[in-house]
Amino acid sequence: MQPALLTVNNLHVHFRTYAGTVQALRGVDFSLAAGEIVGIVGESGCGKTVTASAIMGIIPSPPGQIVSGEAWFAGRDLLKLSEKESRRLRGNKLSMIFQDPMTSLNPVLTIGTQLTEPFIEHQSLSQSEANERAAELLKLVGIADGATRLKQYPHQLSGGMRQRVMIAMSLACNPSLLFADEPTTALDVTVQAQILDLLKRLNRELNTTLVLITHDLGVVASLCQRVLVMYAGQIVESAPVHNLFAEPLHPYSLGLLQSVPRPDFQGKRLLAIDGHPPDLLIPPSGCTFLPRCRFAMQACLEAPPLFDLAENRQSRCWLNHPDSPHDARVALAIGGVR
Amino acid sequence: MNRPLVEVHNLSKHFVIYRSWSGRPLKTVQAVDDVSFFIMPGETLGLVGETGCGKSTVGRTLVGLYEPTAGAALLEGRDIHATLRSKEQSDFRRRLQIIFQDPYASLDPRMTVGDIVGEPLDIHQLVAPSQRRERIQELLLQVGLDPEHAARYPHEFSGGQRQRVGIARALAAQPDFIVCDEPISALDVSIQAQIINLMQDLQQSIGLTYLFIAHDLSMVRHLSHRIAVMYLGSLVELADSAALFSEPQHPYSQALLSAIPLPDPKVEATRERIFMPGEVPSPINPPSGCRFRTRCSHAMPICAENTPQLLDDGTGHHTACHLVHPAT
Amino acid sequence: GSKSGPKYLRVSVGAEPETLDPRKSTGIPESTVQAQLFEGLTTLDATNKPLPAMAERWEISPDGLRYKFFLRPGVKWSNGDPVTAYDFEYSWKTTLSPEFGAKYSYQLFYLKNGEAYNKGLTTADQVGVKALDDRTLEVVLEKPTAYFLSLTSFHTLYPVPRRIVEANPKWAAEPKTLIGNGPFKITNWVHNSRIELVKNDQYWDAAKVKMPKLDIILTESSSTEIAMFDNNQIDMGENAPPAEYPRLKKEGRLQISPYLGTYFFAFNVEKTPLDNPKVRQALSLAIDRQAIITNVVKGEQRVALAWVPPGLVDATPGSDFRTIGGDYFKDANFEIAKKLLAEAGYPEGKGLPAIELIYNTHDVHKAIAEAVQEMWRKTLGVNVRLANQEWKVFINTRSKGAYQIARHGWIGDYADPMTFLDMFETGSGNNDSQYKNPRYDTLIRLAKSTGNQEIRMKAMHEAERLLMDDAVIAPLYFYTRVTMVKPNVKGYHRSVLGHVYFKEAYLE
Amino acid sequence: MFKSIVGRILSMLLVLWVIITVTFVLMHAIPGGPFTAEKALPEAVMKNIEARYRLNDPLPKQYADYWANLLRGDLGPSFKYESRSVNEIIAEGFPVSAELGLVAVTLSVLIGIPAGMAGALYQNRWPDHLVMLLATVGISVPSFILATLLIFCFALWLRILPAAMWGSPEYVILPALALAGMPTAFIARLTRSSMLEVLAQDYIRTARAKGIAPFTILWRHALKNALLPVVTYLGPMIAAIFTGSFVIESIFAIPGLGRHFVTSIYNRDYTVILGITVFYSALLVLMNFLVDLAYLWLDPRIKPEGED
Amino acid sequence: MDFSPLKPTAEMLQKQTRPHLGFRQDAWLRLKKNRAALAGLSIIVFISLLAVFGPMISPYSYSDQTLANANQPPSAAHWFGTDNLGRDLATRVCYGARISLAIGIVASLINLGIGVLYGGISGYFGGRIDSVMMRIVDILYGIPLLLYVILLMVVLKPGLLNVFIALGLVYWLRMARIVRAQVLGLKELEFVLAARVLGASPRRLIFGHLLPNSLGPIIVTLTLSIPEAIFIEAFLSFIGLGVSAPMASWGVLASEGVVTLRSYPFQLLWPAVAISLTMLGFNFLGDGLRDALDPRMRR
Ligand SMILES: Nc1ncnc2c1ncn2[C@@H]1O[C@H](COP(=O)(O)OP(=O)(O)OP(=O)(O)O)[C@@H](O)[C@H]1O
Ligand SMILES: Nc1ncnc2c1ncn2[C@@H]1O[C@H](COP(=O)(O)OP(=O)(O)OP(=O)(O)O)[C@@H](O)[C@H]1O
Ligand SMILES: [Mg+2]
Ligand SMILES: [Mg+2]
Repeated sequence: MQPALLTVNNLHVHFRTYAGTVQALRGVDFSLAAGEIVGIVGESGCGKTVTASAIMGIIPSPPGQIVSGEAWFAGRDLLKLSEKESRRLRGNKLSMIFQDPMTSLNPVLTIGTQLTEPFIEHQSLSQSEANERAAELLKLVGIADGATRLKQYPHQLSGGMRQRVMIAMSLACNPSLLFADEPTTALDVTVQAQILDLLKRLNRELNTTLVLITHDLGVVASLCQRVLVMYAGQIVESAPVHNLFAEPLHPYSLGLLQSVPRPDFQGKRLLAIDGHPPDLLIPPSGCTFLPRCRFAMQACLEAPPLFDLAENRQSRCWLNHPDSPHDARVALAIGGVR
Repeated sequence: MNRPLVEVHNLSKHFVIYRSWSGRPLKTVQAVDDVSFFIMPGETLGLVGETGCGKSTVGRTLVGLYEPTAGAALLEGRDIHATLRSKEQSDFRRRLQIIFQDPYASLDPRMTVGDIVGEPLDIHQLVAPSQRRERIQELLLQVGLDPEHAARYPHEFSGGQRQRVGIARALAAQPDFIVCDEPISALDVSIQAQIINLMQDLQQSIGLTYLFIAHDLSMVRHLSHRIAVMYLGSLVELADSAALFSEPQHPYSQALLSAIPLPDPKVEATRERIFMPGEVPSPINPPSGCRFRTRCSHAMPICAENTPQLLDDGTGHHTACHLVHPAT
Repeated sequence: GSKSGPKYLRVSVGAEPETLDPRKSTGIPESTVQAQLFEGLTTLDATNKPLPAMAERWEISPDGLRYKFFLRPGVKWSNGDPVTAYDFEYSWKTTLSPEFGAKYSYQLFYLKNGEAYNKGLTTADQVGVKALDDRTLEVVLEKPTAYFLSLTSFHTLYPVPRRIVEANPKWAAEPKTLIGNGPFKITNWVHNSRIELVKNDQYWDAAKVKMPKLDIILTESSSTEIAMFDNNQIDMGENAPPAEYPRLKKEGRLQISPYLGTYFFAFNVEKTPLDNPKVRQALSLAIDRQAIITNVVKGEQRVALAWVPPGLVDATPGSDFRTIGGDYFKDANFEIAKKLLAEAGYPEGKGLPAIELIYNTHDVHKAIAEAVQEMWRKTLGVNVRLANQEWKVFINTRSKGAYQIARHGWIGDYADPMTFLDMFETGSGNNDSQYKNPRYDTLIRLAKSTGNQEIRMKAMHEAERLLMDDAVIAPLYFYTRVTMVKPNVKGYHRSVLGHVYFKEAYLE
Repeated sequence: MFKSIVGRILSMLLVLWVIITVTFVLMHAIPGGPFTAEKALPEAVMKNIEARYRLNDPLPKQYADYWANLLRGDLGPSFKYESRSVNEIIAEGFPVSAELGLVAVTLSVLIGIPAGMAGALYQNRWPDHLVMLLATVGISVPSFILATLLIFCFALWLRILPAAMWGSPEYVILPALALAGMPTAFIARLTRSSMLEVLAQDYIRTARAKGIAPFTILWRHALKNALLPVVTYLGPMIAAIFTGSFVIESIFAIPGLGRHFVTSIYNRDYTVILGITVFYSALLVLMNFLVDLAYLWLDPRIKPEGED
Repeated sequence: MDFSPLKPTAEMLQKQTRPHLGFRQDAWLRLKKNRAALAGLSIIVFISLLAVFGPMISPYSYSDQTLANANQPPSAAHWFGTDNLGRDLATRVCYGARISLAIGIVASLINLGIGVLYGGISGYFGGRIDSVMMRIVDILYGIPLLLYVILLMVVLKPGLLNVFIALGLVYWLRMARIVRAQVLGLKELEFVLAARVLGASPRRLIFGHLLPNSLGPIIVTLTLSIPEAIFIEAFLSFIGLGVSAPMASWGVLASEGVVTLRSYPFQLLWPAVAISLTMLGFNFLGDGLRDALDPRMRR
């Protein structure tokens, strides 16, 4: 195990809206080793993007506000850096691929302008050098005819192309920590495979630490070493990828795994988790998953702690309490067996 | 009912990206080139293909957002574009809906989610004003959103939540035909499951018809009755979904299927993918003949000269490949 | 201005001249510049007496119809050419020619056949002006005209250099070709900005010209002028805003001189209720003129209780037409005014419909109108509505007689009461009051047809009385010329007609 | 990038034709003519003058003659200023007005846009409040008051600048400031407002994630998006300011074209009215054309005018 | 710890429902929370009250003259001093507010009613319609304003109505162009396409989507248009349109004050302060409104 590259402790992020304060993150803790590939999965709206943005220092403020927490990176707390210091890291050591490629690209600037910017900003390349590098990057992410594409505007590209442009942009300066927020949602599987290969290569060759936020458990399975499962602004389970798929220790993780369509399910209903996550304006005091949980217990009316189970295995569920009912734990374990 | 709900005849859509001073096109993107297919009522046609191959363009053309460069698209035998152009019925509009690929950009930042979802209700007066609020909440619930969210604005939502708002809006219009342009890719699997279940329920109960564009082939397979595979603006294969998955005929389809990641780390660690050599060509100057030939390991001389036609092998399995249907 | 300026005079004369060709011009800025560039047969002294200028002397026939002018020997154009009688003849005849279309051609209608020629009824050689030789000009008049001599000092009757003009019809547009015979010559003209004059060494009286250069600033804005004056960018200006008079006066930088003009309100005698002379009289008497002068116009104007302004000689030399004529009524005679209005059938203004008073837009006119409106309301209970109009619309409305009361002002063209009195002749183009009185017409005709000053003056006094008794107009004040000028500017003089002569000006 | 640049030019010519025709009709419809004066001219004299300027021709003929001359590039003689042609008046006045206008526009852009950017960057903090307060005052103080105050302060009180006239560069300062006041304020407000809109967009977050400095973000990523309304405003504004402001040129006694704009109408100087209107309209139409072109550059999603 | 099974109950899922606020209610709420906007609103209300009641309480009328008292500096008898005819400036400024505020309001209505609508339609429909509509704007821009103002003055009787008509003819051109530009940029955005697919009518698209998203420039342009209109009125009254003397708007008072600035600066000061104060009010309100109407801008 390599030393931790990033350690996040007790991260709380709130959004002040006129309707009230949205508690988007309610105590997120995790750490990343250098060169690790970690997946974050979880219900949409559970705070994956906010986690990454908070660490990147780009929470829109107002309305966003980092209420508490620390994020140690290379000996410094990212959350306490001055704007200038954190700017030097951003796009350079730290980088992020955004989820929403259309709105994340400036519609009035050409792909080229946007893609060359990190080179010019952080590596002081000339425009023509930067252009060359940008075209190379485009090729790397599988976009042909780079010279023409660089001159085009975002709206002239297909969704997948924009996404690849975003990826190319974030790779520009060979970051040591890369948040990839659903980097391949708009890509077809062949290109996705290509991109995943690219990310893997980057990880292998440059020892880039990769945080992959995704819904595609297939992608997680093919790429990640470790997985964090988030729910309602907290990390509810953390496990090496094999263990998670084999035996999830949180009912929500189980639900996720079971929702994936299988060949033998063709035409039948998928196993969805009923109900919806809690309103983060007024999060419930107990376990946030309780209303949707098959295994609900009286104890769940109280918020469960994060149980440290084995090396790299944690779960925020009372079922992991030594005193919890055995049959429920078995049911959870069986449910996890595919 | 044997008549297709949607028919597409030789549809092409080219975008001009550079023009001369006199307005003459200098550079065009052949986003969609001579595509034909049909969809029966109550059917789901999956549309898959490489990114940038023109899937969204097909979808957007079908709902009238783009005027086709050539060819036509019909809804119940009526030319969609001619009808829309005639400003005839807004009802015709209502029947054709699309779920946009890009969730955020397609939501008006100044409208609450409730109003966004309620907009089709208002436009087509689908519910009595007294019922409006209830209906909105019902729709939000259906797509797995908290009805409380109706008072919030799009920017306050996560990517997946936004996507669901878009879905709720499309459903609110009570359409006959929905183009689903990657409706679920931004959603986590459990919500994906919810949405897919919802789509299937609706199809069963009110006979909705879908054009389902997605990259997640297992989802496509799960939902679609037939699947069309596109490559660089043209259809290369169209078959029943079982048939396509069990015996893909076109080399591109084969490569595509082999690349599906599976949610199982053990399998993932060992599997083989079909490797496609060469570079992805650009639709700005596509290769002659078969457009896939530059990356096809079976390419033959004829592939550069003749454009293969999409031909039926007799079982309803259409393929456009000289290997499968040797030119005579 | 404590800072001293340059050694020449910088003076603002108003707007950009329309033209510097003396035959064509009509306005004050033009004639002011021309008065430095040109010189007529005569020139007016401070008391408006014609003095010899280009003409060394002249002979007048006993019937007053024939004049013979003898040009001063050696007078030259600024380019050195001699000024000849032929230049005068040419100049006057072109001015009269119909094709030339000069606006002030009527200033030469006194010449025999002048009007007929201008109307195209006869030819140029029939016109009563002829150069007998280089130095002798013979002029024949249509009718005896007592003030003809003083007319020859007017810019329309200046000579133009025939040789130059015939060669280049646009001669007056360019400083290079604009040749004159006055004390100064033009060296530069930046349109809408400035005109530069320098001393003309060819001028016959050059010895008296002390100013090496005149910088004439062109601006129509009074606030610009006062700012430039206060900022020591000009030494003299004609258009200070009245609000600044008290201050300038206190600083000793204000000069007030008489000006041949009357400010008045014209009543439209054809419109009810102004067709009733009593109403008009009442209105006229209800104005407190002195209050307006002291508080609004502030230029030490004289209360006008008659029509013809002071400054014009009567029959006997040295006498003044105004002094002899006297005042016709009393200023601010409120009691009589009320009585008259009651007699007219509107006691305390009751039953009198609202009357409209129009004026052209200008802050002074507006203030006067507002003040008068309030006076009429207060003393007579008359309800007056004010309406302002853009200048040419206003003139149009007024001359068509489409008004009830209109602000008016009249500046004399020449130094004789006739320049005021013939205005109210029936059918006169300037009779905006639509006044028609056969007796008045007879008197004017009589005065115009005789050279006998006694008869003339008597007829004109009589006519003025008629005008005043009928209260065709309500005179307000006699104009003055208010100049802001630095105390060190000396030696210039101005005529009652408003022209300034810088010939002998100097800086102390 | 236009469907037809030729079509656009034709439509611009059509616009000019309409403007000329309407102006021609209007100016003959209003009371008073070029030779209406306080002292009415005798009828015969008036006739001679009208004959000399061909004002006695029937209006349609005058109109036709005007066009015949216009097509030859001849705008005719001035009625008011003897022996000066409208061509000369424009040729002399325009360079002066344009020089002043250029300085004023440059000032208002160079001050207004950065001020607006500062306002947006420091939204609701003191630089923003300061900028907006100044801008509000700037908007509510029209040029003639500003001009008077400037003269008062710099010429009469401090005595460091001339109060009026035209010539060396120091004469440009006050009128340019007076002229620039209102546009600067307006541009600052427009910039701030659209900038704020842009700063709320996702792509600004992307730029921040790239580690771009706030100012660079504003400059490179936000400005172009925010410039649309500013450019729209600038088009007609430049046409108007370059052809001169009546108020400013009168107050500062500047020999520009602007003074003729209004005085020619007061004078009923028909040819000058038409000539200046033609000149100004041509410039205006051209500027609006350039503005439309600028849209295409500012926002590539906008389709060229006339294309659908 | 009690690990006995628990059935998720309805009340566990139940949440207290907050009222569903529409866009307008929400905006109003936020406007109320915006201090600057409220300050702006209070200024405007204050000035309006002065306009309505000021002349009533004042011991002088706007036309009462005391010539001997002309040009008095501010004093106890005349708080704002007197003008060149000895009229009470305070009363005249209050009275002028009636005219100038009316002008401001009408100018805003014209800008909103004609300009915004015209620009919205032109930008939305684009193509040929846009070309024609914009060429009409060019034409109106090109014809000298003064000409038709003089014509109006001749044709109509003087009065405030004519000022409104004169403004109505041309006083929306800039707004139209600015709105059009905004709409041109917006209409290609996906959310507009989305509404189109829903079958939204052009009216709905323009009023429901395009214009609300152009609010920033609209409000800024509007707040500029008000003082400009106030001074245009002064210019029009110079030509002879507008209210007749001795009534005077702020614009007229200010124009007259400029002339006497040297000797009686207070005569310019008061109308100028009144105008600036009003503008400050409108600007605060405008900015507050803009912020309130943009959900993304909070606090
Ligand atoms: N600007 C904001 N104002 C208010 N609430 C916000 C804002 N941004 C995010 N949120 C809330 O924060 C929560 C977390 O959002 P986040 O974007 O991190 O979700 P996510 O896990 O990335 O989901 P997805 O997978 O759908 O992208 C959501 O419930 C969202 O409503
Ligand atoms: N408005 C446009 N102008 C120019 N080119 C365009 C435009 N829209 C799309 N294109 C081009 O058309 C091609 C097809 O785009 P389309 O969006 O249909 O792809 P797609 O199949 O939906 O891809 P993805 O899966 O990545 O969304 C691409 O090459 C794209 O660059
Ligand atoms: Mg997210
Ligand atoms: Mg797509």
